[in-house]
Amino acid sequence: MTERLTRNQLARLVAQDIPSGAYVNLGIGQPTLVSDYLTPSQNVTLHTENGMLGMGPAAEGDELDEDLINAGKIPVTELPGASYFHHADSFGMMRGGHLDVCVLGAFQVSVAGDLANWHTGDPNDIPAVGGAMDLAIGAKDVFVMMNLLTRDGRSKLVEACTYPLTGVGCVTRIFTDMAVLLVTPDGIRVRDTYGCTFEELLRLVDLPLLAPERESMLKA
Amino acid sequence: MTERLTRNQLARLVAQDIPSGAYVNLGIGQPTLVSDYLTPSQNVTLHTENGMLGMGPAAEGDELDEDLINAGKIPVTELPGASYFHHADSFGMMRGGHLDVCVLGAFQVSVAGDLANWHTGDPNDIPAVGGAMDLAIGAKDVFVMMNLLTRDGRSKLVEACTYPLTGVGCVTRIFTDMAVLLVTPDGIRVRDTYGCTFEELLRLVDLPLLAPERESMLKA
Amino acid sequence: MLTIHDDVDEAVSEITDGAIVLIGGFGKAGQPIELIEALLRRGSRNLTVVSNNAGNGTVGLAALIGAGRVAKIICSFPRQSDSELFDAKFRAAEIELELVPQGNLAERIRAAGSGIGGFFTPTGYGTMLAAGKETRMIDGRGFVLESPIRADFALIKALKADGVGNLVYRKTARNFGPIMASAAAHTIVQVSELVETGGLDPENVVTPGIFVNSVVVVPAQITSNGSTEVAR
Amino acid sequence: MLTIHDDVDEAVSEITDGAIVLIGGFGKAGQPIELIEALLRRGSRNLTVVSNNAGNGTVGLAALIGAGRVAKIICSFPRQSDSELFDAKFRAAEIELELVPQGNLAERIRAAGSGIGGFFTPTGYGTMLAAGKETRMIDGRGFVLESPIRADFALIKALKADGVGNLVYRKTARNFGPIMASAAAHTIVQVSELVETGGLDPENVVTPGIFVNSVVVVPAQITSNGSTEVAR
Repeated sequence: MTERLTRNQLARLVAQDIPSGAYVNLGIGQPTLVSDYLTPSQNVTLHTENGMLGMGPAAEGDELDEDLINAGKIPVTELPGASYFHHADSFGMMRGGHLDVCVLGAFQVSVAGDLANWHTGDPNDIPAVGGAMDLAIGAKDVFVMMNLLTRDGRSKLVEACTYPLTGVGCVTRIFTDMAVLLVTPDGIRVRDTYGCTFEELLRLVDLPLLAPERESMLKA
Repeated sequence: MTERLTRNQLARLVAQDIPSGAYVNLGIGQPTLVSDYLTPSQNVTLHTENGMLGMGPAAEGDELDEDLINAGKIPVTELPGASYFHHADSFGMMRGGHLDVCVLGAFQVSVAGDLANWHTGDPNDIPAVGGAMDLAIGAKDVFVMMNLLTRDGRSKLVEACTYPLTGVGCVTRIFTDMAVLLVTPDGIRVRDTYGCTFEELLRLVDLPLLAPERESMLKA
Repeated sequence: MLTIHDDVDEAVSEITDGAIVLIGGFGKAGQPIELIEALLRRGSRNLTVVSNNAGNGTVGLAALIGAGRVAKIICSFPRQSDSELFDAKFRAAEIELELVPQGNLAERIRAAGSGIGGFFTPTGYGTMLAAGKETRMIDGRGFVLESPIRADFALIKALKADGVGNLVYRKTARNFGPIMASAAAHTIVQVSELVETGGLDPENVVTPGIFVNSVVVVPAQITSNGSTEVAR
Repeated sequence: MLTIHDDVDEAVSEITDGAIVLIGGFGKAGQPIELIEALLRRGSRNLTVVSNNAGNGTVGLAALIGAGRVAKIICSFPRQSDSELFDAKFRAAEIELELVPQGNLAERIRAAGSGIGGFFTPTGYGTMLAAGKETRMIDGRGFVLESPIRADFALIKALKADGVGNLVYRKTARNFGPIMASAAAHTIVQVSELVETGGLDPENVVTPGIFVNSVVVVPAQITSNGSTEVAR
C-alpha cells in the first residue's frame, strides 16, 4: 500500500499530467508549486491573468521589479518569447478557451464537476473573487489540487457544493493527497489511490465512484 | 445673391466647421477632399477605419506602400504621432464615440437626421456597406456632404428616406451646394444658403425648414 | 503547439471541404495571397469564407471565388472596382452573401476569440442589415444583438513571427489579423520573416503565439519604391 | 485635445464630488499612486471607484478609502494581506462593494470604451455573482448578460507619453490602463517620461492619444536592484 501524497508529490503528479506544449495558468497559492515540476522538455508556457504569457520563475535579488508580478502579486521573471497584453485581452484569452490547462485550489468539488473555491459563504468574510470564475470556465481542462478531506475529516468531494459556486460543471480532473479522480460523463472515476484502497476511499467520501480502470500505481 | 458652391468650396466649408484638435474620419470619396482644406493650426488628427490614427496625405512616388492605405484603399502616408491598431480596436474607437466628427456622402437625409448612403435598394445592385453604418452611429458629430438635388431635380433632403437606411437620427449637420443645414431637436434649421434665397430653398425641398438665425453669408 | 511549415501547400493541407475560413486583409493590405492560392491548389470546396472584401483582380481570394470554391462569403464590402470575379458569381447566384457592417464583423470575430456569447451593438439598428435580429433599447438607444463568428481556420499575413508564434504586423496590413488569429481553431500565418524566440520585444508583440498554430515564411521583396511586395 | 499638466494636483482638479473614477493597477503594479494622492488632497467626496483591488497598505487607493472619500467600490479582489483600510470601512458598512469577476470587470470596462451596450459572458453563470442578472443558454452553455461600466474619469499610469498622448506601458503594469483610458470621459495619465511627438514607434503604441485627455510627468527612479520606483 502506498502513502498519502505530500503537497510536493501532488504538484509533481499534476505537472506530469500537463501535455507537452501546453499553455497553462497556475492561479495563485498551492497550484503555483506545479511550476517547480514542469520539465524543459514539456515546453509549457505559463499565463498570468494580469497580462503576460511566458512567465518565468519567481524573481530573486536583482531581478525584483514591481512592474513584473504574477496573479498573486509575487515578483516573477520573463522568459524568451514572452508577451504582455492588457486585461481585456488577457481574460479574453481565458474565456475564449485558449488555455489548455488551469490548476486551481478548491474548498469543494461536486460529482458533477462544480467548483467552489472563492468564498466560504461566512457573512463575516470579505468576499474576493479575482479571476477564479474566469479560469474555472475558461481553460480546456480545469485541474483541481486539494486535500481530499477537511481538517475535521469531511470529504471535499461532495454530492453538491454547500459553499458558493465558482463555476458549474467545469472541473475535469481532481488531484488530492489520497486519490486522483477524473470527471467523466458517467461520473467520477478514480484513477489512482494513495494511502488507501478504493474501498476505503468510497467509505471516506460516501459517494458512488467509478473504480480505477487499471491497477493503482504510485507515480509521484 | 451668392453662387452655388463647387465641390471644393463645399469641402472648405466643412473643414472650417471642424473644431480645433478634433479627431476626424473622412470616410471615402468626396468627403476626403475636406483634408485639403484643414489648416495646420486646426491640429486635426485623421482616423482611417482600417486601423490608423494620424493619417497623412495621399502617398506619391517613393512614398507608395501597399501596407499603408486608407479606407478607400488609396495609398496614404503616416504623420508623427501616428498609431496602428487592429480592426476591433478601430471600430471600437468609432462605436465608443471617441471620434469628434465624421464626414459622409449621402443619397438622402431625412428631417429627423436619418441617413441613407450605402444602398440604392435596386435589386440589381451588389450591396456593400463597409464601415458606413459604424461611422453613422459612432462619431459625436456626423456631417453629410452632398448636392442638395438629384440630377433630375428632386431634393435629397426628405421627409423620410426611401433608400435603405444607414443609421437612424444620426446626422447633425448637412453641407450641400445650395445650403448648410443644422439638424436640431426642433427640426432642420437653415444656416446659410448659396445661389438661392431661403424662400427658394423651401420651394425646392418642399419641407418645413427653420429660417436662418442670422443673415446668410458666403463663407467659402 | 506551433508548427513551422516549409511551404504554403503543407501549411493549408488540413483544410477540408466545408470548412469555415477567416481570411485576413483589407483590400490587398494584409491579404495572405500565397496561402489563399495554396488553398486553391489544394482544391477544398464548399468553403464559407469570412473576409472584409470579396477579392481584388484575379489573385488570392478573387481567384478562390472565381474557381467556385466558396459557397458563402461573410463580408462588409464585396463590391469594388476590381471585384469582377465575385460580381459574376453573385449575379449568377452561385455564391451566398451575408453582408455585415464592418465594425460588427470585426466585433463578432473578436467575440468568438474572447468567448463572448453575443453582444448588443448600436451599429445597424433600424436598418435592413438588422432585419430579423433581436433588438433592445438600452439607455434610450437602439441596439442589435450580434453573435460570434467562430471558424475552423484563419489564414492571415504578418510581418514577423518568432519561434513560439508571436506576431508583429506592418502598418495598416495589421487590420483583421489579430482578431482572426484568436477566433479560429487553427490559425495559419504567412510571414515575411521568422526570427529567433526572444527576437521580438515582449512589449511589442501584437498577436501572442497562443493564437497561432502554423507559420510559413513567404519572403517579401523590397520594390524599387521602397515598399514591400511579397514574392510570387 | 491633450493637456500636459505641470503637477498632479492640477491634473485632478476637475474631479468633483460624486464622480465615477476608474483607477488602474493590479496590486501596486500600474497603480497611479501620485494621482490618487492628489485626488485625496483635492478632497473630492462620495466617489465611486472602479479598480481591481481595494488598495494596499496605507498609500494610494488605500489612503483614499481610509479617508472616507469612496462611497462605493466596484472591484474583483478587495481582500488582500495589506488591505486593512478597506477591510475596516467594509466591516463598518461605510463603503458599498460591488464584487465583479475580474474578466467581467475588464470586459465591462472595454464594452464602455467600445460602445457595446451589453454582452453575454459565461463567467459567473450559476454563481451568486450572477444573482438577479439576465441569463441565456447559447449553444447549450449558460451565459450572463453584463453591462458596460462608463466613468467620468480614469486615473492610470504608463511608462511614456508623446506630445499627442500616445502611451506605452511597462511589463505587467499595463493591466487595466488601456481599457480604462477608453472608458472614461476624461482620462488622466501619470507617466515616467514625456517624449516628443514622433518619439514612439506607431507600431508599438498601446493606447492611442485619442483616449487621453491629461498627462502629467511623475519621474521614476531606478532603485538599487534595477527596478523602477516612482519618486514621491
